[in-house]
Amino acid sequence: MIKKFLLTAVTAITLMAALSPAMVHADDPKPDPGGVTTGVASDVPGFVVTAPAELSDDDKKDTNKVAAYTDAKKAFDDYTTQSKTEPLAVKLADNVGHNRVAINFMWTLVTGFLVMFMQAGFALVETGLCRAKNSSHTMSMNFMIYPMGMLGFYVCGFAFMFGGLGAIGTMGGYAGLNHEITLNIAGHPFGILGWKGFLLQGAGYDTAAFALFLFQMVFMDTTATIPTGGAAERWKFSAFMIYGCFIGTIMYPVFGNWVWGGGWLAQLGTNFGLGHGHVDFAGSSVVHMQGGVIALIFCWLIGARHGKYDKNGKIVHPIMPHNIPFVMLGTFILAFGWFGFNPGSTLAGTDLRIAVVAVNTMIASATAALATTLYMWWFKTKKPDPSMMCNGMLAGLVAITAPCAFVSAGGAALIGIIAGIVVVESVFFFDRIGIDDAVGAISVHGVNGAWGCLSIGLFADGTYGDGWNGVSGT
Amino acid sequence: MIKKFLLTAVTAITLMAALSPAMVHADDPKPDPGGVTTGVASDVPGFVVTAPAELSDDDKKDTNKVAAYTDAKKAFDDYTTQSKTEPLAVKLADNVGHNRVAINFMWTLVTGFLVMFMQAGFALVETGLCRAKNSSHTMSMNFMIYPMGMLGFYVCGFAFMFGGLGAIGTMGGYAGLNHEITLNIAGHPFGILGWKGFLLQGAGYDTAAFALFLFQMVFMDTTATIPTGGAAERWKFSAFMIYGCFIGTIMYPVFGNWVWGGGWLAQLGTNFGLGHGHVDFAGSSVVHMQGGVIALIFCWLIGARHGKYDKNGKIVHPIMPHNIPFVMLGTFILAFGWFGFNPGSTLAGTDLRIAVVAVNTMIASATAALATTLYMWWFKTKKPDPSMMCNGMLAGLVAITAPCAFVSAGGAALIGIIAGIVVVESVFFFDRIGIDDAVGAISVHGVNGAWGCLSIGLFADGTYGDGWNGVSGT
Amino acid sequence: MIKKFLLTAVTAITLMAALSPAMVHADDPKPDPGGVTTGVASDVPGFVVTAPAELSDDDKKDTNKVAAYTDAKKAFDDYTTQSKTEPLAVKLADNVGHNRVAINFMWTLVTGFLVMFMQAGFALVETGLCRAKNSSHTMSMNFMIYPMGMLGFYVCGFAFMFGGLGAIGTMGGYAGLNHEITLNIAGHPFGILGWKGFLLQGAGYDTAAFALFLFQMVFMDTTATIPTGGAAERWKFSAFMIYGCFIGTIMYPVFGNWVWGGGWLAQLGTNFGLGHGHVDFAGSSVVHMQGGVIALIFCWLIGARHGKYDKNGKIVHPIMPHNIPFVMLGTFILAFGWFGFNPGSTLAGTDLRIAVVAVNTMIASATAALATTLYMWWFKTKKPDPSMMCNGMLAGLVAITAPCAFVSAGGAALIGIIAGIVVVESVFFFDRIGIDDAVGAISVHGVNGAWGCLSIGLFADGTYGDGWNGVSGT
Amino acid sequence: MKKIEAIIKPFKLEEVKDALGEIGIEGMTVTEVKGFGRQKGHTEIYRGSEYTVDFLPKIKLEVVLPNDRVDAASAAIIKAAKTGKIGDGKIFVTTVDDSVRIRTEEKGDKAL
Amino acid sequence: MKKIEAIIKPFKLEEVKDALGEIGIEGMTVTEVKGFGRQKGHTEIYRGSEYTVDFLPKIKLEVVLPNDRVDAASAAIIKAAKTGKIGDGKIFVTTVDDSVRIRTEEKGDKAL
Amino acid sequence: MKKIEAIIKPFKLEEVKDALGEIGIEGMTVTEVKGFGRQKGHTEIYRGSEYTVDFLPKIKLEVVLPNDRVDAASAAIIKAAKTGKIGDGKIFVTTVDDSVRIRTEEKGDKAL
Ligand SMILES: Nc1ncnc2c1ncn2[C@@H]1O[C@H](COP(=O)(O)OP(=O)(O)O)[C@@H](O)[C@H]1O
Ligand SMILES: Nc1ncnc2c1ncn2[C@@H]1O[C@H](COP(=O)(O)OP(=O)(O)O)[C@@H](O)[C@H]1O
Ligand SMILES: Nc1ncnc2c1ncn2[C@@H]1O[C@H](COP(=O)(O)OP(=O)(O)O)[C@@H](O)[C@H]1O
Repeated sequence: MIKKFLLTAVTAITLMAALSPAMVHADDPKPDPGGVTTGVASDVPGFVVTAPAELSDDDKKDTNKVAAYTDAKKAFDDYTTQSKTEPLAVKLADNVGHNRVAINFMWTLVTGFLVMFMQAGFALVETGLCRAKNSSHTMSMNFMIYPMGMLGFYVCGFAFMFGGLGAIGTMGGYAGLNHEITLNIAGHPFGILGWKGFLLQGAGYDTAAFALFLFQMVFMDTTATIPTGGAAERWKFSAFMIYGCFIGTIMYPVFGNWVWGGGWLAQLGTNFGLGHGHVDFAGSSVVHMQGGVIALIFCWLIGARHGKYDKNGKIVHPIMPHNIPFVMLGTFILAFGWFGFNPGSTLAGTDLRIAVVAVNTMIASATAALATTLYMWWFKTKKPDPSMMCNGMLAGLVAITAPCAFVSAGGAALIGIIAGIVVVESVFFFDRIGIDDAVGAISVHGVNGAWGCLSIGLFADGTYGDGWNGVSGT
Repeated sequence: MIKKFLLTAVTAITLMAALSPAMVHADDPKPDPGGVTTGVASDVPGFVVTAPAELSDDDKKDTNKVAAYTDAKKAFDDYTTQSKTEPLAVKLADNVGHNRVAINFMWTLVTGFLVMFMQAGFALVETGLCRAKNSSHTMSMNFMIYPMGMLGFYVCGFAFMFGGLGAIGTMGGYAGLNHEITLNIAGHPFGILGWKGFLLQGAGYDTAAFALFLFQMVFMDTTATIPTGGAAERWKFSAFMIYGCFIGTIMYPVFGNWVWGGGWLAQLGTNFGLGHGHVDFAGSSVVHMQGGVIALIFCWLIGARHGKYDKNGKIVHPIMPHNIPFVMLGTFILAFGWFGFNPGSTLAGTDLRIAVVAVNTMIASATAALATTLYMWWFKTKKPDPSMMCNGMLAGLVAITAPCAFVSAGGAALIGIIAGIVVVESVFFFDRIGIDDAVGAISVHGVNGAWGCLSIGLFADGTYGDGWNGVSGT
Repeated sequence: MIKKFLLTAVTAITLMAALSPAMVHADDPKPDPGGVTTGVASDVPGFVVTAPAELSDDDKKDTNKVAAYTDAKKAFDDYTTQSKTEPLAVKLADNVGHNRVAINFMWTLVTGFLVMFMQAGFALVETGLCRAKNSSHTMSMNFMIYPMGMLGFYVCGFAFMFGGLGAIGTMGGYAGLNHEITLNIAGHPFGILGWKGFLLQGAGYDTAAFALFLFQMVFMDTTATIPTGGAAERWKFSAFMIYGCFIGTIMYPVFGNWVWGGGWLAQLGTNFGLGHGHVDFAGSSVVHMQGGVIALIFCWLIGARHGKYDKNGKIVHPIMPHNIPFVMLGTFILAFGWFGFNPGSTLAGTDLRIAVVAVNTMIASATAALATTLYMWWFKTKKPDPSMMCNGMLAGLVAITAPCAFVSAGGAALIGIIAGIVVVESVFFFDRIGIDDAVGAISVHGVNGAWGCLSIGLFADGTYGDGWNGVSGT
Repeated sequence: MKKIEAIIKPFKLEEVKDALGEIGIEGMTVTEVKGFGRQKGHTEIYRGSEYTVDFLPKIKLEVVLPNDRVDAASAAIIKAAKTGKIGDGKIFVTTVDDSVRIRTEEKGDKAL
Repeated sequence: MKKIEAIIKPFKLEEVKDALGEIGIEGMTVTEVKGFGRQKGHTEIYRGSEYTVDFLPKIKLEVVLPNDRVDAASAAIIKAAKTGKIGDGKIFVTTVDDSVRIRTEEKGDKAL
Repeated sequence: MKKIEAIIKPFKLEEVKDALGEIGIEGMTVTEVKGFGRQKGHTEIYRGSEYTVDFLPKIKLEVVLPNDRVDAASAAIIKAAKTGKIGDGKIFVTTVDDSVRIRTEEKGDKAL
């Protein structure tokens, strides 16, 4: 009983905090909850020319700094005079900027909706691959992880992950989320955790921050859903609810901050000259590898399902899927959602590379599915295996997630083929060593997530990615 | 047999009317079916300065009216001279306006598509919660309500509801739908019914009017589908077809006109100074409460399903759902579609508040689902109940529909929690008093629709909504 | 065994080719893989005035040609001087152009995603209408056709179909795909096949080309999936895989090139003055009729399923659907995807006719579904037949696909009614003559595809379509 | 010992079970079967072609009980299962040589 | 009275029903069962691990009829159900002490 | 010839089949049934209203075998199927007058 009162008390307090309008420090950039001031002339790339920062005394000694300063100054003055003679153009620029930001908002939101729909895909794949008697349990786990993960992310996960993100470039440049806890080790800043925007209040109550919240939240939920597949059919519902509280609050946001929130993994490039640091366009590592690893640990800890292995670890009864149409409908929904997952990660409809990203995602999924089917059919079990076809397509999608914006269609095709073969070997491997993964989550998300990260280095063709993680050059 | 000839005759006449190109009165604004003239410079907010209306003689005596007139006149003259010196800017403004209107069109259409997909969600939830032997019947009812409702709305429903809407602000300002039948009671105009745009002809044959038609039609279909859930498993198909004819033609449009079509409920603010009048951002009252009430009446009239209650009204055999995965897939599709339902109601992709609306919708659905699950688990039946989890999430979505644009994330969370608990109590209440609601439609849509309307007053935080229903101030 | 080595060798070579960065001929327009240079001032309709082409000597004799030239020259000079005085406006125009192209990109991609999702719809409809024992087989066929078709299209299908397309007008005007193999018969050019952009390399590696690839690829997959429905339950999986290799590489692209790729069917208008030549807005003929005819041939060749007909061809056991909810969920997904199919074919979010196209699609699907239901109910079998309701709605959707942009709402309604009745008669007809079509694919897609093409001539109301296939006037 | 095999209409199962409960018979085994008899199936139409549904869902109830209880039991079943419309079903009585309760290995009447 | 219990291959049901119909036997009860016998199951492979499917779907047909009709009925069943391949099934004949038609409470042969 | 009808708990089927296999009994027929006996069902709650689930899933195993094999077979079944908890099930032995193997029309014990 105490457990209940404890929890009702905690909820009451958080809600009090949620409702009280936290104030915004004077010097912080003003958030725009009504969406009225976001999207102005400064969002029009290359239009507004800002005055250059004043040179400090010793800067003045450096001739090329001085030359750069004068050029910038002259450009600024020309712009100011010209904008006086073209008041209508300047007024129009605000609307052009607003249109551009509106396009980026719409792209981020629509792709965010698509990624949210992937929850239904995961639920169907997992339920289809398990036994009928557990279909309610598996569906309910997949159903509840969505609200649980979201609320964890809403209360503190978002603040931890993006508290110190800085300006949200593509959506009006709002820079209110500017507080990152950083350790100084050997003279280099190591970003550990963000610390702003709790309960989406104060600095968090801004349309751009909300759009970012929606997009990043559905990414977090993808990670949260993967382990429910791996460890399906043997997870007590109450234990699952506890897991649900931690994935959204701590587990995902901390690692997420390091890679996407400006944390030390992203700073590797600027700190130690390691190229762009840890590059992950749409989350092979942050989302899928993390989900796969969590699934691995759960499957290992909980152990295999009764009846699958005999005493000495040989598979006696493979546990059969109860509904192949569910599995394939789920995979189609995931492939459909993935069009939101990868292209959406530009957070910008105006970045026309989205077309290349979408096609790369599609091609990799196709070559992976075909590779898995043929590999199983000809080399492994002499028969096409419907469930492996789905695992193959998902493996391709996971693998292309990190490199999708940096590779050409040919690269994407090759990444898919290798992913398709890797997933088959790894499913067999985990089965052999006795780790009972109900849906192949460890192989599809974990192993192929890793392969996705590796493949960036191998296949990036330099047509995109300039200035990634603050390092110029592709 | 006569019934058949009668109906074929009626269809023939309507089709004759549908094909004959109705003429447009000379003084009416010209519709733009080809989408060529919609979206011009005047759609760029704050760019074109129009000449102020000439002052009438007695106006001229009022000094500040005169002052206002002269300022406006001066601004207009400056604009005209300046536009001569900046012809390119003015030419560009047309395109910026067209881009802005295109963004709004795309947002309205894409969100409209998402809301249309909710039909599949409703069908799955209702079929899953009913018995297998009735799955074909329930699915077919949900399937046929979509075309029936649409055709009713196409023939006359749209004209009744939006005949007198006036200018469609966000999509090119087309104001051809300008005929509202108004009663003058005690000096105040009471809008009762629109009377223009029948069969989407004449003034109705305009791209903006078509976009509005699509969006409002899928809203009407949501209302039409709710009663098929409530009164499932005991509704003769032919009787259902008759209901289908009336929901789209009369029942929904009349009430819809009063709230959204500029009818007397919207005019309460301007007429009697009651704030903004009846405010309902995305339709808690218009869509959900109406659907819930119709479901209540049907369940009451038709009575309970055999075997559920014994003579003295005690539940003997609760009728069990036959397919929980269907119910949860359906709920996910509804949550996915709801991202079109609420954010879409801005009819404008350029209104950046859509991000806040989307996140509020998500948060309310999460807190409601969690509140229902924990409330059932700890206080009511000591066990998590999958079907109630879905009802909880849907209750949260319904409740947030009206206040979604006016509240902060904290407010949305609280609205969700209360909705989650209210839905449980009301399901139990209706079961106790003998009204057999197969899917909990009355509790989810009716009761929570009402709660949604109430919550606007309680939680609105004034960051949005200026000038709603023609009343300034938030 | 040789079969395997053969294939692994072929894949290795194609991948080598795919990876090697094909060079682009100097004089060809430069592709823009990074999406940086696409979308500039020239994309703002009516803004940039280009210098007129120099008159050849004999042109100079033609007075009106000379007059036209001087006007164009004057306009060009005015524009050049004016753009010097309005540098900011000109700079802004680049961004306005980029916004416009970004809107078109986003529309093409989002509608492309919706069409991709139709694969799940087809899979569900076909699996639901067949027997449970074949559900895995039917789903797997529908699942694998997506990757197989895509890879065929990627390797050479796209190059054959759009190799000679010329400028992609709405998405930045990239004109790199400019090589069409043309036969000169009786002085008129007959476009037969495109020959550029193999493996999306060289001239193909451009964001606009990739966006076009995605959109056209999912169209091709729709054609590829139709025969798997018609000839379901009797198609050996390996034979199906071979079919999969040819549909994407040869069968679809060749016919597609003739209609949409600038081939001879499209040139009928310019060559022989036959109006606009073969007009097909969204693919009633290219996609659906082709799919239906392939399904007809397969059903005919393979013959009927055992037990359905007795010796003398009378239907003894109609093979019953095993899952009506699947069929209806699939039809809803198809109707949802169709909103991407028709409105998407404008390849331009800025073409506001998309609202009219979407509503026409919806209305036709509604009237068709209703017409089929009532026709079956009253005149044919005296009972509403769930599977025919779905076939009715799909028939309406297929029929409206070609005329959707050229007709008014009334026209769409009528096209739908006729489609609804035609589909019933044709299902009965094919059953009678002994062609066993498992899902009614021949009637829905083949017969109604043809009716869609015919209906353009009958119902086009001239509000749209100026300049189609290079012929002015609607 | 005797075994009563009753073929009844599915919606009657509840009533028959209660009727047997009232005369102290607690154990029975139930199987879903398809019956074919004078109660003809009905013809259905699917997409224009007719087909007959001739096997109707029925429930087979098997109760093993001591000889002296047979008449009481079959009377109870008949009273509960009878609707007077065709297709109410049949009762067959067969002899059981021996019976064993697996849990306790008790034999004969004690095993029921 | 005698009861014939025939275990046959599922796709033979239609033919056996017609064969019995021709010799005037209208009533029968059918159950879906799983058979295990000399016709071995087959091994399947799912994601790389093998498993045997040893229970094969069969149909159990029960017909109660007067003693003099038994031989004719079993001959008809055999003729219709025989494919000559292993797993065709079995026919068992047992004695039925009494039978009652629930609708009319007729007893004995009249009840069939 | 005799027929053993054993009602057992579903998850015991594998063990019982192996046990019979060990004493050379290869052929059997299995049916999914619902049992009702001293092992009471349990009450469930759905959306606040309670209902009892009283029929429990069981498996009915039918083996026809020569008279001299009956005791060995039932002993084997009991040993494999016994859990000691209530609801382990029953074994009923009935006489079979005749049996025929459809494939070869062999009669009597040879047909088993
Ligand atoms: N000879 C029989 N042997 C076994 N079962 C029978 C026999 N005759 C009828 N049945 C079963 O009894 C059910 C009812 O019998 P039927 O002849 O249709 O109605 P009634 O017994 O009321 O005349 C049938 O559906 C069938 O399952
Ligand atoms: N001893 C038995 N008791 C009951 N059913 C049996 C017995 N032997 C076989 N059967 C049933 O008969 C079916 C066919 O028998 P099987 O031995 O496989 O082939 P055949 O009878 O042609 O040799 C089995 O699948 C099983 O259902
Ligand atoms: N008299 C009976 N006739 C037929 N089947 C019976 C009879 N009694 C019990 N059974 C079957 O045996 C199963 C177990 O019997 P039950 O009384 O529950 O436990 P136990 O036999 O261990 O006391 C029941 O579920 C039912 O299927």
